[in-house]
Amino acid sequence: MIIRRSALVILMCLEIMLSAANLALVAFSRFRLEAGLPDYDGQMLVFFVITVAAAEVAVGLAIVVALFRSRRTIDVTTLTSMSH
Amino acid sequence: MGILDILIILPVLAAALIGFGAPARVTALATAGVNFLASLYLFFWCRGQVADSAGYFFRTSTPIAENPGINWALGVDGMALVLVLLTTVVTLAATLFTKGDAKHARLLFSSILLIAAGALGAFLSTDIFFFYAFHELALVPTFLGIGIAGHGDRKAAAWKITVYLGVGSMVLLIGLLGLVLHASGAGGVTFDMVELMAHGATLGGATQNWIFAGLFIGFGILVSLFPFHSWAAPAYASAPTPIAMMHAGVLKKFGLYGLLRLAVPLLPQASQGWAINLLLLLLLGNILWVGLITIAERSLDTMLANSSVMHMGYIFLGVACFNVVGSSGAVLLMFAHGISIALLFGLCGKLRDDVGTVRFDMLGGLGSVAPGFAFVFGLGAFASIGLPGFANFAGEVMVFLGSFKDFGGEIGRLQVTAMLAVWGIVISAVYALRAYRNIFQGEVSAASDSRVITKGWRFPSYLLIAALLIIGCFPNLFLNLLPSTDSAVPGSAATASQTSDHHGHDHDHDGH
Amino acid sequence: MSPALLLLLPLLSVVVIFFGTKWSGTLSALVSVASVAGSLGVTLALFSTDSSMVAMNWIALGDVLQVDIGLRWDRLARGMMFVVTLVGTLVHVFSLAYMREDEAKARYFGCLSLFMFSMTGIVLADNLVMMFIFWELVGVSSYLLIGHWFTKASAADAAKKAFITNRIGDFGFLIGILMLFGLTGTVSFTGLENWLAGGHAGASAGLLTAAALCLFCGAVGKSAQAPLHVWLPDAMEGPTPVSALIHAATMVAAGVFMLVRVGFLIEASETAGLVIAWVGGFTALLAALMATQQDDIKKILAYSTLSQLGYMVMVVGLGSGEAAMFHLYTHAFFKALLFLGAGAIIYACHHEQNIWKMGGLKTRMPITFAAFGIGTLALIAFPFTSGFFSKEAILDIALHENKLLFLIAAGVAFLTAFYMSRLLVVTFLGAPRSEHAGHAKEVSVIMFVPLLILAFLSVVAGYKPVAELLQAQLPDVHWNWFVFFVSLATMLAGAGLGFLRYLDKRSEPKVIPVLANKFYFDEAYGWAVRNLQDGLAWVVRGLDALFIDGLAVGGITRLTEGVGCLFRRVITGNLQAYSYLFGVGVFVLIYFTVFLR
Amino acid sequence: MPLPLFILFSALTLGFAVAVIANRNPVTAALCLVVSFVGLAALFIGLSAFFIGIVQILVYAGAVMVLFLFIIMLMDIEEEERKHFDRLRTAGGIAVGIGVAFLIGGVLWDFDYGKASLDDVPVQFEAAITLREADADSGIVRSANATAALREGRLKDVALVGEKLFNDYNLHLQMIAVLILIATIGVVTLGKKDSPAPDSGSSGGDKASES
Amino acid sequence: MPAYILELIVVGLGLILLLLESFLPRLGAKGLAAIGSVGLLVVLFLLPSVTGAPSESTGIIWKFYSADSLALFYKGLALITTILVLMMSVVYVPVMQRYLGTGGGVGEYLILPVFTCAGLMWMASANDLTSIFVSLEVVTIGFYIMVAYMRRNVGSLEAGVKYLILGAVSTGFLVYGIAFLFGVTGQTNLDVISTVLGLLEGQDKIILFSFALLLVAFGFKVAAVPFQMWVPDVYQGAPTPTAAFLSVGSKAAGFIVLSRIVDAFLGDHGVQTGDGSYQDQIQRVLLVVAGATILFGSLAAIPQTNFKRLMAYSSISHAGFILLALACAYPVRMDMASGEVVAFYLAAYLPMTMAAFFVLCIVRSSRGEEEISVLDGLGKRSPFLAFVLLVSVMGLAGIPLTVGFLGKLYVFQAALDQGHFVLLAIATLGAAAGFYYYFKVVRSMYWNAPSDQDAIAVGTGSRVLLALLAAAIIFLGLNQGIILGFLR
Repeated sequence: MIIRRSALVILMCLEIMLSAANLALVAFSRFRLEAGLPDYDGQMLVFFVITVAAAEVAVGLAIVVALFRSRRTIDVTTLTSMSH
Repeated sequence: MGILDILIILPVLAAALIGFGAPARVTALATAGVNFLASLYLFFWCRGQVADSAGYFFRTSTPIAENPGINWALGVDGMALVLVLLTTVVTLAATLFTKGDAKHARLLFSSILLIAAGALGAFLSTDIFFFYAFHELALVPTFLGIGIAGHGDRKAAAWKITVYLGVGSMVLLIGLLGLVLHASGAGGVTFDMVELMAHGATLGGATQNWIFAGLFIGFGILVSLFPFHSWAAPAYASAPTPIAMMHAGVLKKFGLYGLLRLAVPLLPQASQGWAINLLLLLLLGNILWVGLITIAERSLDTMLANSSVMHMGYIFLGVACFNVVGSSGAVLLMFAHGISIALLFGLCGKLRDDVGTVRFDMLGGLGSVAPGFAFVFGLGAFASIGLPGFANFAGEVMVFLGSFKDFGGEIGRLQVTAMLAVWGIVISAVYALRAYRNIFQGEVSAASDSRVITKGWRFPSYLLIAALLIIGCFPNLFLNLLPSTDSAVPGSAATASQTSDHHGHDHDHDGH
Repeated sequence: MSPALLLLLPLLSVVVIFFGTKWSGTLSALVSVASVAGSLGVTLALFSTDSSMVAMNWIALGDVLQVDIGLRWDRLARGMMFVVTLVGTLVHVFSLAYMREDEAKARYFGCLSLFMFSMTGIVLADNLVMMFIFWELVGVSSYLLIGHWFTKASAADAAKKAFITNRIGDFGFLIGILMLFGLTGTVSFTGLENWLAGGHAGASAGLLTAAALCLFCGAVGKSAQAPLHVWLPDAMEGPTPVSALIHAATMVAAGVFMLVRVGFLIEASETAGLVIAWVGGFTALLAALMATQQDDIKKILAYSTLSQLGYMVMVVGLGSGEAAMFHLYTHAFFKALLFLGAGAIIYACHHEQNIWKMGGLKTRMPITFAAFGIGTLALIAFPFTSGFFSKEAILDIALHENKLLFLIAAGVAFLTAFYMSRLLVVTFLGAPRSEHAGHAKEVSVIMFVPLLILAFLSVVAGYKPVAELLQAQLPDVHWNWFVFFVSLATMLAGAGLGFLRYLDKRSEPKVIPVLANKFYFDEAYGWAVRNLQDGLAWVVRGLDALFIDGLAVGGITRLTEGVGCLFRRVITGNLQAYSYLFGVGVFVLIYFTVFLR
Repeated sequence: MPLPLFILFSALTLGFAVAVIANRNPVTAALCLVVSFVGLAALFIGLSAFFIGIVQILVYAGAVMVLFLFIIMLMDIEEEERKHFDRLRTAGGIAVGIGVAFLIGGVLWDFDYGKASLDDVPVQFEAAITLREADADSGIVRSANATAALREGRLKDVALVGEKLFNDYNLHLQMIAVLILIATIGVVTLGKKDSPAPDSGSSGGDKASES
Repeated sequence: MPAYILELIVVGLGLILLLLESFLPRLGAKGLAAIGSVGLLVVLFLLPSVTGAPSESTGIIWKFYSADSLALFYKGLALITTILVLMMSVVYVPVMQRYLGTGGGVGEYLILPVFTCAGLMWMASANDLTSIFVSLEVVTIGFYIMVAYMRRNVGSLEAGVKYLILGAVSTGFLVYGIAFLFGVTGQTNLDVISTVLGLLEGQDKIILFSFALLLVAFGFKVAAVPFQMWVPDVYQGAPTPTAAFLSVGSKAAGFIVLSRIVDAFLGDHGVQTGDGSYQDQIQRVLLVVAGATILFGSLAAIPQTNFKRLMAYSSISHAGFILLALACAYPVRMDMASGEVVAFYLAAYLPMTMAAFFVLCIVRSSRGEEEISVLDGLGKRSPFLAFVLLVSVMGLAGIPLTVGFLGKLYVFQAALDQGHFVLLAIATLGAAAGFYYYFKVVRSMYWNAPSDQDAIAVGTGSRVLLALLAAAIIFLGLNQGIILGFLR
């Protein structure tokens, strides 16, 4: 995420981060038994994470598109119009 | 709505009125006059009263918030009364000195009134919260006044004074908060001074030290104690006349009042140990170091500014004696110095407006051009260097006597400091006379012979000189208001040793 | 008719002049003369009674501090008061004429009355603080009077110099008072005396000497003794009657008066007495030497006053206040006479003060010459004049107490005779050396009447009955042939030598530079003031601006500014830099929380 | 879930995740991401979270990736040219990545969760059933076939998740609904094309690109 | 009636507005804003009458939704902030027009705050990890859009991208933190977690790790030092109402959740006992972050010339002060718990910042750029605006008799109480620096000559609102009983 210059790839990396978190959640929910069954609270959160990630990507792409329209580039390093 | 409330609220209302377009000078004059009369009435009324247990003549208190206990408590005792009189007199003089059609007239008059209100509020309120708040209220118009209506490099000066006093009041806030928190005893956090005074002495040594350090440095900065004095000269040099008069004359006394009222009585152990040596050293710096700087000054206003910083040294000496003679001397000196420095700044302002310059090398021989003006300035100058017959001398001599009171034969640190401080009267004589010589005597210089000093300065100067003379010749008017016995005096060694039973309540164990 | 009236009269006249007759010179002159004459009358009326009362309580701080304006009317005060008021009246009358055409006459007479008020205050004071108050008031009034013609730069500087030197003296005086107050807890003379009598002297001898010396330091400032004498010659800038009143009879004598007032203290510590005596002696010698080479008539008289004062201080140091006071009375008369005479001469020669431009006035101004002659004789202790008796007493005491001082005293007597005769010869005998002197004519009646009265007094004052009348306590000195012989010999030798050397010489035969410009004292002090004080002040101002202003305050602002810019540079606006810093922040935070315990 | 399979799938996920970052062409990056998600879904199923595995593939691999590809096509973004391979930034990035990984490792190193592997956390079907009978009458809606499946020893994941989701977490559903509504409004407004009005600050009034 | 109904009402209001906007185009921005604020006012009045969790709390909902006094207080804050933002947006519309081109979409800009307000209210009462996450996401997504709203203004888009990417990263860390916390305790409800944490021993490392991750997420939200890089750019780029909303709304919400989490972690282990337990470590971390934030915020603000960036840095330094209050968990001598001090400071912070941004809105809409120099000679041009800005700046600087001073007073008192002297020194330095850069604004208003002479038209509505805000700053400053009353 720090390395790449294109906004799109950065969004992809974000997806990876979130899915990694999902994996951890599912793992923990599986390993913890509650009332005999795997603890579904964790999995609830996974659902919400997935929906939120989707929404985030949608909004992200919308912004990237708008950016592309007005700046012709999605290269993150050029976004330095406001400094100091 | 006691007389005390009127004293404070009236100027604020007037300032607001001026803000909204009322004729500036007339309202200001009316308010200052009413305030002056009210303070006189209060003065005579209090002389008839006997002070209640904590030394107050008259106290009102309306609670604002219960925990932490903040209440709009006003109370006046000897010391506060003297300073209230000082404030009202200087305010009246400042209003009279400012011409109605001066540039930024409205701003000047409203800031005079606001500073007066702030000072009165600070002196009268016995609640630390309002004590601090009113002082800040008084500072803001000073900054704006200097910044907008000043002259010379006013921006830089205003800038420096704002940040400097800002930091000073911040440090003071920490000290006050520490004091309130640690000294408010069982009954929950309270800002009320009288109650704090009761519990004050019982604080542990360590806590006392850092609280006293906070207060000492905070008040030191506000009063331009030696290492923190560099803001005073540029500020007063570029301040408009009324603001300089009000700030040097009145606001600077806030720090000393605070020290005498809060720091010394509440923290006897701390103020006896390391603090006293530091205080002595610093006040010597004030008198000798700043004194020498005053001699090297080349223009009247910076010289006056530095001389006011130097005279602070004497008042600190009075505080440092920790006995009734010294502290009453300090109060008297506060009053006297306030009035004399206000008079001199007023005249210096008049000089700057009419003759156009206050630099020594450009002036000369004004005595023959404006004899009356020269005479009054002479009186002011002599008063400020402590000529007997004026209140300054009465204060100074009491401070010196206080520092030598029953010193038991061997010359201690206090006595050595006092001796060096006495050399200050020579230094002040040198710079005052040198100024008088350059401006009024000798052959008439080009700048001063053409212009004639316009009128308008006579009445306020006579008012101030009369005040100085009356108190100079009859200092007892004030002295019998102040606590006269050693034990009652704030912070004297006597209080620390025996229980402060003078306050007459169930203070069971000893404070030492 | 209490002594308080003495204090009130001059104050009244000051107030009347200041408020009322400011605009008319003559009226204010009359008011001030009336007031001084009035106080003379009151002094005479109260001549016999002994009383002390408290006029007003100045500072009352419960039991801790009690300072009040008290009046003590005893033998010493009566004598001094008589001298002050008498000489005061004569000077007032004299200056009526002398200042007739001066434009600021009202202010002049106002200041004169202020001076009389403060002088009376010193004489009547019954405690040290009150004395200090009037001490400073006298300083101020002398400042105003010396600087009367303040448009003249030299007069203004002289006034400033006088006041500051006095102030240095007051510095010592105040410390003395403080020490005494610290020791004894009281400031009034009676209190001090009983404290001393109460046998505490042993306990703090060292401190007592120090206090006495400090008080003496005040006297040095006021009576212009050795180190602080530089202001007196310059004080001649003021009008001559002022010099006569202040720098001959009253103000400079105040120092001696104070020493006598606290005489009991000086006895208590003999080291202090010795120091005082030596300072007195040394001043007398120094002043006499300088007087021999001066050209300005008033400066010569000023130095002679200095040397006579040296005498008085020496005698006080040696322990006998009475001799000092006796000499003070006699000296007041003939010195005032000499000054007024000089004033008349100057007035006649159109404000010419240099003796080498005068000459041959014997014939032109016979009466002044006669009065001046009598004054000179009294000064050089011509036998059976008042000066002779008082100087005799001093020499006698000096002989008993300290041989070396006796020699110095004798030397001074010789020198006094020498320069006075030089003065007399050059001004009055020989041919007039300038046309001013040429057509000088006798002064008006108002001016030479006081001269005559003083002349009469300066002869008569020495004898016992008159002295008794003047309340002077005659020192119990018995006739001593050796002393008589020594003083006679020195007097004749000095006068003769002076007469021979200066008979009709056109200019100073032999100029001794060292003496001419006053042992370079002025230059030394000027250098000291310039370099030490102003230089140090300039350095301190520089340091202050550099360190406190620049370093401390400026430093902090620059530091915060710098850090602010540093932070600002971090935020470049580049997203990747942000995410990088974000990552580093995360790393640091986690590391800190989890691992650093 | 046998160990070799676990290793295969985790290697698959990690490898392709690194591939996403490594290669230049966004299209290939997107495809690698798809493969990584498939690996991840397999891991989920291994953890007997069947429903989530399926959703993972459907939502992530399907919808999100398609969206990415669509956007890439729309803006025909050329390959990121290798102008200058900024050493500092990549080095920094890698360093931070490794650092955080080390930290996580350090933390997890002595984090004994008590349960070595999956099989010592068997799903106790009997306990689950008994519990469900116990509070059967307490008015909580239970899905019938979920209980039936439990009896036969099968974990009917979808029903159980549904039951929990709509029983306990309905507040969050409402929130998620609002969230998605906001997202749609946002995308619509941001995505609006506007006629060629002169926009300030950007590179002049070129006509908007038609899609 | 139960508390969660409030959020539903707000969402309903949002939907109605949406419909109105599409079907009654002539209503225009002013109409929409009017209806919106009226609706929100109604909800505000309903607020006190709402009941918390019923005693028998059978309903499962109360596991996720707490309605204690603190939550209700923050809901009030959120509502007031949104109303003010709506008003501001109305004034800001002409500027928006310039950047939205003919595509329109101004209407939505007024509706989004309503939905975000619902999100904020949910956040205020979220005491369960999942509900925290979801409500946080509702708010952040709302802000992503609002920040990047002016799609034609390059600054706004840029800010949007930055905010989105860094926001997403922080959400990633949030989920990761929640995962670990869930892993350790097995619970998602904060109160249950705090009890479980008390029992666990030996797991300190993992607990601290999860707390660190959560702190990263909320550090970003609240703009604490390691994660405050985005603040200046986003505040400058985003439209002013959004910047105001961000600085007050999201910061307040971030702080309430953070204070809830810190309470959960610290449990009743208030005073720093120094026995090396993880609670001490948490407090130490908070102190360090707070100190760094105050320092950075105040020092970096000194050389600023752009008014919005100045406000950004000042919001960082204020965040530092609040973190300091948070770090002194249970002040002994004060009867106010640290949560209440935080709430009070935020309540004090609200009117001041809002007034400042509002004035900037009005000035900017007539002049264009936002440099401090735009305020030159404001004193002469429109004395009323200048006075309001003076009062708000005095409040921000903490001059006595203003509510800002009281806020700082309590923070100082709490810090003094716990004896954190180093922090006190840093706080004093921060406050003093505050004097400096706030005075710069006053200086430019009153001392510099106005660049152009035209007086600024101030609509009656905004004039009343500004007067109200200024009065609030001073009035609340005089007697703080009011805010405390609400808090109790």
